[in-house]
Amino acid sequence: MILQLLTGGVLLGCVYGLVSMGLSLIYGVMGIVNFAHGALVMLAMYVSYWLNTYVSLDPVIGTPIIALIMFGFGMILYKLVIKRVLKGPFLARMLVTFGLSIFFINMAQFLWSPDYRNIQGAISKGTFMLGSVFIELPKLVASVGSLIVAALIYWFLRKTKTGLAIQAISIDRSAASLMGINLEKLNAIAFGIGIACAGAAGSLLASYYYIFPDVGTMFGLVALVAVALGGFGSTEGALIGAILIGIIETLGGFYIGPEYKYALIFLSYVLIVIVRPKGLMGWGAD
Amino acid sequence: MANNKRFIYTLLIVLGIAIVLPLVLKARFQQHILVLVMLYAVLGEAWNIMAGYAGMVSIGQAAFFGIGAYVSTILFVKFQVNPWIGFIAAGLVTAAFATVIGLPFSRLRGRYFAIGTIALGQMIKVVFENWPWVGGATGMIIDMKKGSFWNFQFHASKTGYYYIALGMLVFVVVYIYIMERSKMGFYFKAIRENEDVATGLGVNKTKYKLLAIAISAGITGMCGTILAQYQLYVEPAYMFDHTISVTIALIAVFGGSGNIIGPILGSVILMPISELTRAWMGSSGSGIDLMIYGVFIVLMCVFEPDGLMGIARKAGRRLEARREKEVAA
Amino acid sequence: MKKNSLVVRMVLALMMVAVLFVPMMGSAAPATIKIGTIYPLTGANATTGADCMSGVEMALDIINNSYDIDFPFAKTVGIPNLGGAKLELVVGDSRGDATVGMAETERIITESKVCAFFGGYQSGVVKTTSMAAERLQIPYVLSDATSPTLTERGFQWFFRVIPHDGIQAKNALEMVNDIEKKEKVDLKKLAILWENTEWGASVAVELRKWAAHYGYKLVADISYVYKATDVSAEVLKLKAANPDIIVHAAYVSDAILFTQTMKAMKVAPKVFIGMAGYLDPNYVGTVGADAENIFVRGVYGLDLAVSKPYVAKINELYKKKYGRDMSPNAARSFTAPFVIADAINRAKSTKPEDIRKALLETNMPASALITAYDGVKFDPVTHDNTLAKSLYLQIQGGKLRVVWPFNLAAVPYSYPFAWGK
Amino acid sequence: MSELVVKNVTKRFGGLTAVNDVSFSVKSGEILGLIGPNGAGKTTLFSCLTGFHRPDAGSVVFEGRDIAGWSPNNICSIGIARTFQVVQILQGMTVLENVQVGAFLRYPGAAAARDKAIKVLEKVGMSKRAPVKAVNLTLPEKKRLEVAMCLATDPKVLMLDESMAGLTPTEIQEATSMLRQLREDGLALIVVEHVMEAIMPISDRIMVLDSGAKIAEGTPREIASNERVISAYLGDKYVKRCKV
Repeated sequence: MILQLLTGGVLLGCVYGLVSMGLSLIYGVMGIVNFAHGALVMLAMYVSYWLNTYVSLDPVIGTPIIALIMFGFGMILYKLVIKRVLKGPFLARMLVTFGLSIFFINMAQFLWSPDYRNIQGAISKGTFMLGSVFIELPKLVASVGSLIVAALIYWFLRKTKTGLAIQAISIDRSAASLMGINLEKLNAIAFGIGIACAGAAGSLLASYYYIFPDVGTMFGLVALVAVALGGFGSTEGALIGAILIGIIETLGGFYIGPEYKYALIFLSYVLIVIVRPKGLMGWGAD
Repeated sequence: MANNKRFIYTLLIVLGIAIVLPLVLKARFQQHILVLVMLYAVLGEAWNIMAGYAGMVSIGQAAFFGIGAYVSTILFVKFQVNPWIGFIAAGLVTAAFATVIGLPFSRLRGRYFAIGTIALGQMIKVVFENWPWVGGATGMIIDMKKGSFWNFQFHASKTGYYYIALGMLVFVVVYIYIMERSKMGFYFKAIRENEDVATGLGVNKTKYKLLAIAISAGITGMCGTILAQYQLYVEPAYMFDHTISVTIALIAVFGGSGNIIGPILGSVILMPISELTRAWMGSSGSGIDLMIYGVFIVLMCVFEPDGLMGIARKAGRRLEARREKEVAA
Repeated sequence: MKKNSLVVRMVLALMMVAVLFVPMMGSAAPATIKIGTIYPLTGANATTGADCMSGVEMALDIINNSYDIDFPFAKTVGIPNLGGAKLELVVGDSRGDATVGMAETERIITESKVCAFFGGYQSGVVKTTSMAAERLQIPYVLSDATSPTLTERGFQWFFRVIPHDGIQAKNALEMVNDIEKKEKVDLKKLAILWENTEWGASVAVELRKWAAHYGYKLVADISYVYKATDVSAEVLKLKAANPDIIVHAAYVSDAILFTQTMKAMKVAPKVFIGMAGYLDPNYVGTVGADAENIFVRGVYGLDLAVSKPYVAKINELYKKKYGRDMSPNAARSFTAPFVIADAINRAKSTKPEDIRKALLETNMPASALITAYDGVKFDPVTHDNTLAKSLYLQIQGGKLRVVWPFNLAAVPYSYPFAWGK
Repeated sequence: MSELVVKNVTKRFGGLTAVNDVSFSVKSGEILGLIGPNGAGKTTLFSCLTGFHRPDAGSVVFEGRDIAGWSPNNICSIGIARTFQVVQILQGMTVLENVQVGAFLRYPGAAAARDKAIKVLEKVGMSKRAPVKAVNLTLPEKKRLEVAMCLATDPKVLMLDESMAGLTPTEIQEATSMLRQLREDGLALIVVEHVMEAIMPISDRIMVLDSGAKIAEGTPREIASNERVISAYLGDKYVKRCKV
């Protein structure tokens, strides 16, 4: 049983991690805590749903396409809104994403009605046994996706010129701009990538999870805690934080009681952050 | 000093309007909006003490709000204690709770604190949901009594609740006005601006952070009692709702935080918009009302990040410039 | 000097608010009989709210227009005893929130001067909406929320048509008992699974009570957080308990998630009973074949048409309008406007007090209802419907078929429960 | 007459010993210059003395009490104040308000604190800037404001961390005369400075840190001719300049 729980926890954690990494990247580069991340995951789920309905694109196979679409959307969002608040005070930066979240959720309701939808017959359906452990295929696929995304981000940040420049900004903005780095463009790209991660997450989630306007809220909240737990600005930290949360959720849910599982997640966040005020792998200013 | 006087006169005029308002707007829904405006103005001010002045941004005020609501309700339902005593007790218990919780929380900074408060709100909610003595998820119903000031219940008209909330607001505004000019206010702001500098200048940051949290929580808890008495029903899902926490922060920031007028302005504008758009468009179930609300917040953050007070200040400067021109001419 | 602008700003702000208030000032003279209702039209339960609303709209259509159906108010236009005055519906959105629900109810009652109120759907919301009606002394007819606490408050103006959770829980275990007898099996291990909300908690209380009464062993008593992102811990717990019977009280989003996770983890009880969310057309639509053979608590099923021919006709009308069969949720909500219309018709008045008196004397026969109740007659003290009764349906071929009580069953139930491929 | 006596203070960060067994003392009416190359541990030493770091070993005795490990605010309230190497002020508040925060320590009443703050601003020559938001000041002004904030707490010991960096020669003149004035007022001053022209003439004694350890202490003249100091830190050009 414990093995089953751990497996389930890690898989779930990877799914959360997928949502969290984009959030963490965005924070690391532009210091914005994106409370609209859950709503963007929801939008990606709808995009995935419509692509599946109209052009029979499987959500798993379509993940890169949806990530690309969301990348574009992220760039537009950056140009229209985020760019304008970057220089604003901390609170405005924080609340603008609350506003966006309220807007997106209700826009989805307005455009697509509150009905639940799900994608029938995605290629990753069903379960299989690995020894005595059940593994849900869609979650496994999402987890693998999550690891691929983590690897891509790692590669991008460390091996590409743009990625290195983005890292430079997240360490020291003013120095980076002195070095002739085009902040504007890089911010837009980084935000786009963050949202693309939300896109990938949404698409993989859509392969097994039902879709409705409010679906992203809880994912967004858990992801936020995962990012804070891992330490703001560290994508690896976000993934580790998310996996930790997944394990706490399944183990705690089983041994202590499902009604307490979210409370346990939040409690462990508070305990960890009190001991390590910058999260597990965090650095930089508050 | 003349400015101060003018400021106080302005406040008195506004207070006068506020006192007369429910006599003009008599419809029940209008009065409902008025009650909410007042209640959220107080909640916004309470948030302001903690976040606007002392720099600890909370998105978990619902924890304090709900605890306050439950304290008075438990006292009334289980021990038949008059809600007015419950009202005071709510403030005290919530403040005490906040002090205990604040001790570890005061170590957290910036967004780690903010997310910590989100976590706190969710945890407290779960505790109450699973606490059979207070009705668990089913909540508690407050028996309807004869509507009177003494019973803290008003049925024929909502003006009673309105004036209680208004009274709270006056109290809180006067308190903040004095605080702003006193050692406590300066120390709060110093902590907000730079904790290291503050402690280097002899500010006991833990003590003052706890003070800010406790005062803010106490006021928020008392507001919880008002809402509990208003709807005569408490349930964890509503009293500890994350939306309450978000709305409180939105109102204060929308109006302009770290400022005595900001949260009031925010509540005066935002609450009617939220309630009226729902009344006009909500029955379609399309979500248009909340879309408008969302757009409003985004626009405000984008174009006037300092909130309504930012606009007011700019307009003031422009006015001043024009007057100077006139004088010159 | 800059403070000076404050005065200007303040006045402007106040003016802005005043402007917002203006359109609410006037209210039209009542040419029709206005009745108010409220449902969660946005938020997590919006889909169910919309489903309920379509039932309500159907009811109003039948009352206000003339149709050749053998059903009260169908052949006539409007309320006969009031010269054919039509009912006009004023709708509010509770957002699934108690405070909003109360405010909307009050607004509708005072602004639109409705003479009666109904609806609500979620028990937690109905607690405050009914409170608002009680304060304003407007009759409130509830036909879709089941928490027993609602009628324990001794309200004067509040009436409930639907059986409360106590009766429904009792019926669930009675059905299991009947199945055991018929199949000659012995099912002992009961698991109850409930969302930790006002409604879920009260279902759990009633189920525990009746489980003890009927001698079932409670092997799992699991509550979970509403709108969960993942329920594997809950389902594993369920699996560890290995129950014969599972009763699940959930709204639709969790019903979907649990069904999928239980199937994935191969948790298969002999009898699987679902409540509330399982009735939602979205549920079957989303999980498809996985819903097969789940028993669902309900008060209505299309199969009732066998004994009540008008059920089929009303469903036809409904289908023409909404393109799908009437769901049990829609049918529940459909009932309240008729109870109100009946009371207004007998009272020959739209005064709230007269309607209240008429409601107390309500005695509607089973033939005036599309639901399975034996009629509508309110208990003089609690105002619960003494003739209320619940049905059990089973999802067969994607449709909800009436299978219990056996005398009303349209098709035989299928036993034991098993997951499809 | 009070004296700050530091004995064997050591501070380690992981494997790095930032302050290594440093002892010294400073008393009222005395200016102690503290010099050393970058990374010598000067700022860390300040932080150990003012409570921002807890020393791993050693004692810091002031007026008969060992204050090592006390919190910064308590150390401030017994009369030890410091400025920061990277200027630290309350950016969003006005100059007057900044100083008032310091003044509240000894004058809890609002009016008294305000009077005190105005007096201190006069003393440091910033009265005219009182209503300006601190964020809008020039860097030298910010440094001066920081000193004013410390002075408002009526310190007996004042530690200045590179307060004269970036000042013009005239401004250095003003600053040094202010420091002399403070010495006459009876304060004990510990001054970290890179600007040798400023620190050499005003210091009564100079202490030199290198790699966390004290390598020399003496009058400016002695230090200027100390071989070890020259090789460790000063270099030839400074030696020539200082040999007056």
